[in-house]
Amino acid sequence: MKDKNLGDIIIEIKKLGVDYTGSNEPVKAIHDINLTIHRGDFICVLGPSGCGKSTLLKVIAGFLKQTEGTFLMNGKEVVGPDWNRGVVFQSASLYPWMSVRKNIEFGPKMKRLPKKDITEIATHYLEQVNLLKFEDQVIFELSGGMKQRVALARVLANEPEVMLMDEPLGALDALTRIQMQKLIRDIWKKNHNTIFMITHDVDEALSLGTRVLVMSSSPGTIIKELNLDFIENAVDSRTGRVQINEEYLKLKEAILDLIDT
Amino acid sequence: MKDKNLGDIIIEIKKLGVDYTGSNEPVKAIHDINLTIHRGDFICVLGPSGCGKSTLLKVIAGFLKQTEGTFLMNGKEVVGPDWNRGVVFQSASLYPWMSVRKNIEFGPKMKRLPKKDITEIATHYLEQVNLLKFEDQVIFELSGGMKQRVALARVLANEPEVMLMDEPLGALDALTRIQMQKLIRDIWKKNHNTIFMITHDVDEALSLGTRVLVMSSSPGTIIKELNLDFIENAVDSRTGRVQINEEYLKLKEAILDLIDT
Amino acid sequence: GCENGGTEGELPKEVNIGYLRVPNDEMVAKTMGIYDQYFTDQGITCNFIIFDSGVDANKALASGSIDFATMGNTNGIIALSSGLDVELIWIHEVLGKIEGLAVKNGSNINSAENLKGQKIATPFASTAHYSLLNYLKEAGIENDVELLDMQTQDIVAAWERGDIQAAYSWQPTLGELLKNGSMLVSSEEMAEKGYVTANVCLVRKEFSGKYPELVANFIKCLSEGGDTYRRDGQQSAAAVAKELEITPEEALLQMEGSLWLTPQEALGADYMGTTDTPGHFSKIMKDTADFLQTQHSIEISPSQEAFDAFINPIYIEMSLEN
Amino acid sequence: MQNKKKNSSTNRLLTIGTWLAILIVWFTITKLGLVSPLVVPSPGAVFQTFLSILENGYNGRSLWAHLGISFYRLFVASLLAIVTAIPLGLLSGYFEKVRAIVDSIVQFYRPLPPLAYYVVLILWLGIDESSKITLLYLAAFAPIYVACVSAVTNINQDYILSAKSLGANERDVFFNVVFPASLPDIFTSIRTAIGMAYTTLVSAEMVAASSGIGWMVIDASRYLKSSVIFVGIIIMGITGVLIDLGLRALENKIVYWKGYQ
Amino acid sequence: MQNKKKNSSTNRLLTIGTWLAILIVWFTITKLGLVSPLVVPSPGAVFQTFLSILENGYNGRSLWAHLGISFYRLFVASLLAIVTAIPLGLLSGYFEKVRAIVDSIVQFYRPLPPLAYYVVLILWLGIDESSKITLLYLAAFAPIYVACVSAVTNINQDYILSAKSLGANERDVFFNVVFPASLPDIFTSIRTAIGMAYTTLVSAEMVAASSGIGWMVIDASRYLKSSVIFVGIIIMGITGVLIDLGLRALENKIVYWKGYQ
Ligand SMILES: Nc1ncnc2c1ncn2[C@@H]1O[C@H](COP(=O)(O)OP(=O)(O)OP(=O)(O)O)[C@@H](O)[C@H]1O
Ligand SMILES: Nc1ncnc2c1ncn2[C@@H]1O[C@H](COP(=O)(O)OP(=O)(O)OP(=O)(O)O)[C@@H](O)[C@H]1O
Ligand SMILES: [Mg+2]
Ligand SMILES: [Mg+2]
Repeated sequence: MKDKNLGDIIIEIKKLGVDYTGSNEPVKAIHDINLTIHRGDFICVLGPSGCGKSTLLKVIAGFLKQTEGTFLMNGKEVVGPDWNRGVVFQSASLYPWMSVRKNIEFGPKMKRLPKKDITEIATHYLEQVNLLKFEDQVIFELSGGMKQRVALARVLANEPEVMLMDEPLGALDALTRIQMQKLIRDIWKKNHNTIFMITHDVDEALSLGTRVLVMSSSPGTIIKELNLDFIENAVDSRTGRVQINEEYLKLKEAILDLIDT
Repeated sequence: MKDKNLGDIIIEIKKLGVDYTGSNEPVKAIHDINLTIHRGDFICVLGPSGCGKSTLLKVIAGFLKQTEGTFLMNGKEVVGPDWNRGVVFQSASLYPWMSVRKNIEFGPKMKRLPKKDITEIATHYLEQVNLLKFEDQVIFELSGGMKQRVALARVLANEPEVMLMDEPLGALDALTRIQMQKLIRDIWKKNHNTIFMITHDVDEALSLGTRVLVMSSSPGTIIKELNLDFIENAVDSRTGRVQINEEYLKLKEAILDLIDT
Repeated sequence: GCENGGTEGELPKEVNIGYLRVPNDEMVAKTMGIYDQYFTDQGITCNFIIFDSGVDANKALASGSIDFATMGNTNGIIALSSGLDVELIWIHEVLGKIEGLAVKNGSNINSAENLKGQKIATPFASTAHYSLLNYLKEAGIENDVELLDMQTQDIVAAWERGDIQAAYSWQPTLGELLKNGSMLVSSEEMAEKGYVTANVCLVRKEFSGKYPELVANFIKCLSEGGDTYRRDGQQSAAAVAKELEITPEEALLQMEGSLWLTPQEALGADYMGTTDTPGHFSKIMKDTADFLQTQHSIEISPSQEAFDAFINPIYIEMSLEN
Repeated sequence: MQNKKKNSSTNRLLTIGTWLAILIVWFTITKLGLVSPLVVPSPGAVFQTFLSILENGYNGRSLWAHLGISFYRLFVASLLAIVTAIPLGLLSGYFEKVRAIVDSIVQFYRPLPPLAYYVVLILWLGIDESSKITLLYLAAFAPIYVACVSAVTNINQDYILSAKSLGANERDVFFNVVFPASLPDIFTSIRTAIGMAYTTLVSAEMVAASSGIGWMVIDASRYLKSSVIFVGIIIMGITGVLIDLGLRALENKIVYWKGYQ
Repeated sequence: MQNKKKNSSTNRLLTIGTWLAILIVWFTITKLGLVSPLVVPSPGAVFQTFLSILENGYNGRSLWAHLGISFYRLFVASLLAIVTAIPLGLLSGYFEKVRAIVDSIVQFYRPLPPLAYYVVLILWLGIDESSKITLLYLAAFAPIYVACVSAVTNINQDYILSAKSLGANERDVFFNVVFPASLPDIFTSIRTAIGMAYTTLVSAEMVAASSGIGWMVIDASRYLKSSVIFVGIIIMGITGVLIDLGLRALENKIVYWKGYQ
């Protein structure tokens, strides 16, 4: 673990909980969540299925209102989704009626930026995700990995303060996944984004996150936090694969034991 | 690698190739495949996306006719799908209009077994996949892992000579996946099935297969075959996780290098 | 009434009779139970089927669904012209004031001249349509008006709304129109000019060939209905009024608006004539047919001989024999 | 979230308010004599007429007899359509050759206005129930047939393939897989079909009828009994909605797995 | 696979064969005089009539004028339905309150047979084009409205959420996401709607018309001109199929992404 100098606090979550009131009795999805997100953090969240990872992300995104506790962004209450917190879903949820470029230009357009800036921003991020060649393609002709790259560029183009990702690579095959991890890692290193990412792959969390949160279910809450630096040091930069060492293996085993109960 | 005594030959594939003739020019999906499957083999197939893994499986299942080469099962040509080769798909493709038990009884019923036998067989395999408690449940109320267990039991109930699986665990989260791997491993050890399984997860292939085939794309063919015994020896039986050692790590790196080109 | 009681096994189980909802001899016969004594008492069920006009009755004849049908003579011509295997056996009534061209009060239409540029509604293919066309032709304005094809109920609706100022229709809707309108011309006047229209009765030849006595009996029913009316108009009006859902007074008024024939009159030279000498009605039908042909309403106008054969008075003669 | 319940009761109030408003407007304009009672009869008159028809019937037949005969026609026609269109549609979907023969005929007659071919039907079949029922039957046939064809062609191919791998022959597949898998679509189409037949009811009862709720409206319009027309329309509207509700309940019961395929 | 092309040409032959067979049967039964020409006119007579109508028109109007006026009615009504039903339907789908007001009214009138309320329309609007067009309009309105509501309520929630996260306000979401996302369903419903209006054409032209292809059939049936009825039906069948083909082509062009959502 490294001693790192923390960035400014962007998000502060205290004693946060969410109850779902469906047709039946209320379901306590998450409970007593305490979390502070600093600028530049790459947070990876692990936990068994149904432990409330997505619920937490939805609250941060502004899609869902917490039923208890406080959630402040830059010291202010959040009332709904806005462009400060960009979201990447597992299924890319790109707009099939727009070309690749139009999808990426969507955010800047909604911000009513001048036409010239919109084009420039889109071009810049198309380059960053290596899709400039495909800018005029329709969405449904892209492969799964390409779609996630567009989704990533779409959020990046908005330059949000925090990027939220809910299992963004969950639907990709192992190889594409490793390539995408490398891409995300490179972008994070270059742009110094703040990222909050849910994953179910321990290797992914370990190889990307500067902070790994482990959640347990019933009640869904954070039971462990790890500060890591594999993302910066222990990566084989040619292939983008994490160099596995003793420390890594021990950590992985520990996390698996933690979840698997 | 171990020196193993091979079972009888069940399937013999020689110089097999498949061309897809779509609306455009024909696509050569696989080419010059040579493969012999022995009774008791647990074959895992790895390869980049689109290299023709599913195509090969479809030919073996009888869903697709090869355009060149020969494919014999027990010395005879295969004319179409039949119960000797059971298939598990990535999406479980269970029948939602049937209960868990009815799904599992489907195969034996199609074979016109006596009612008593059908019930017995279903109960036996329901037990084997730990779903006896859920036998009357409807399919859409099951979790992803449970669905795949039903799909597995459905194929097992037919006691086919070969089980073919196309990324059966691809849609599951990491933890459920490890549990399912343990289940498949246990069943294989107990029933001595012959399994041909496609996966995109190198760890999965290494921890399950007695033989791992690596395919390359364009043309899709087998470029490497490994004989392994991690499944029998190097498994931490309590958690069902593979005990990682130097040999394992070296093999994994080698395979990743092989695919990633 | 039936003489060949010995051959009852050959009698049909039921006869199907298509009728119009107008106050005529058939309606009297139906509502006063006259059919019972000739048909029902012999074990033959009479099915009465209402038609709005001869149009649907012709289709029903074509498909063999009905044996007898009442309709305007224009529809009789259509039946003959399109090759239906039927014959005309009776004239229910010669249309008089029961049909007419109504114009709305306050529309300032007082003569044929004033109709220029107006919309005039009438049910196409009806006797009213025929009379209207001839009226317009006589006045020389057939190309200066717009004719609208409307069923009688729609005519009243359009009239009430003020969409149309003139319509050629028949009772009972004509009465509705005349509540705030006046009659410019009636079919009675048109008949005087030679454009006779009538409601006639058709029978399928397949039926009449098999059961000529029944057809004669059918005519007996009709003529008895006519006799009843002539004997006591009030009583008949009261009987039909109930079925027509109008007052007996209205019914009587409407009944008086047309000319009902006795069998003897029907066999006269002015109408159907006898089996040996065809009457004038055949000529009227031919003229009407020729006119309809010039209107392209029918493709071929049958020959005079065809009409002579079509109008078959033999059953009236039979009905008078015993 | 918590407002769901409150929302739905506001909405119910809004719906009730809408109908109340319609009633009030109706009442006011007739009360003030803004329009002739022939054009819009007063609510009171319509209600009076309803009571009188309920008590005395219409044209010598009770209201129940009119409704009864209409529903008899509707029921027989729909039943005939169901038992013929489902097998024909499924066969058409499953066997291309059957489709090549049947499809173009259905596609040709489907857009035809029923009144256009009603004339021909009367010439062919007469004025009895048979032509009326045939008209309704033809209106109901096409939607079911078309839905069956598309249901079968869109069927999840894995369902069929896995059935074959489990030992099912063509017959088994047809009855045990194709049919149940198409059921949800078939059910939706039955609702459409009965709706279509219901819409055609007045046309069918327009010629040579003297009974039926549709005939009642036609007959009333012949004599400009506006209040009877309104009674008829309101009864038809309500029964139409009730029929659909009933079918929907049946649907939820029989094809409970709908939406989970 | 390789037989696809051969299959589709056999199928085309089968379809052509079917129609030829129908033609031959038709020809034979009329030639042999098995049925009266009134009930089934001979193909020759129908063709003769067609030529004569083509040359001389019908009732003093050319065939093109009849077709023209019918299509004018159809076109105006459909256009009105499109421009009113789409916004109302989308709003109803998006805002529960609008739905609470509008939905029950549409649900009430939707199952009503057009002929039942046509009388009322005539009383209200008169006998001119307006009542005819309103009748067709009402027939076309309901399918589009219902489809819009269901399209919006079934919209992928991620589309809306991600738009909001990209900075879109409610208005942006409605025009940039809800509308295009509903377009494929809207298009299907427009096809249904025009079909419904087409089906109602004869009813509309039954009253107070003396032009239109529907009126031609009605008028011909009055004079028992079977061959004209057949000509009318065949023309309507063919134009009905052509309209649908045209709309389908338009659909493929405009909502090319259909099926990829
Ligand atoms: N809309 C909802 N209404 C009611 N309960 C819900 C709703 N969404 C989620 N839940 C419940 O809340 C709990 C947490 O769900 P959530 O989706 O946040 O889990 P998760 O950790 O994201 O799971 P996964 O790894 O499977 O995505 C679960 O028990 C789930 O059943
Ligand atoms: N029905 C088809 N028609 C034409 N080409 C096809 C068809 N199915 C597959 N292909 C092509 O054949 C090649 C092999 O496809 P296949 O599905 O067997 O690959 P795969 O190894 O299973 O890929 P994945 O890992 O993504 O499942 C691909 O290039 C694919 O585009
Ligand atoms: Mg989740
Ligand atoms: Mg595959």
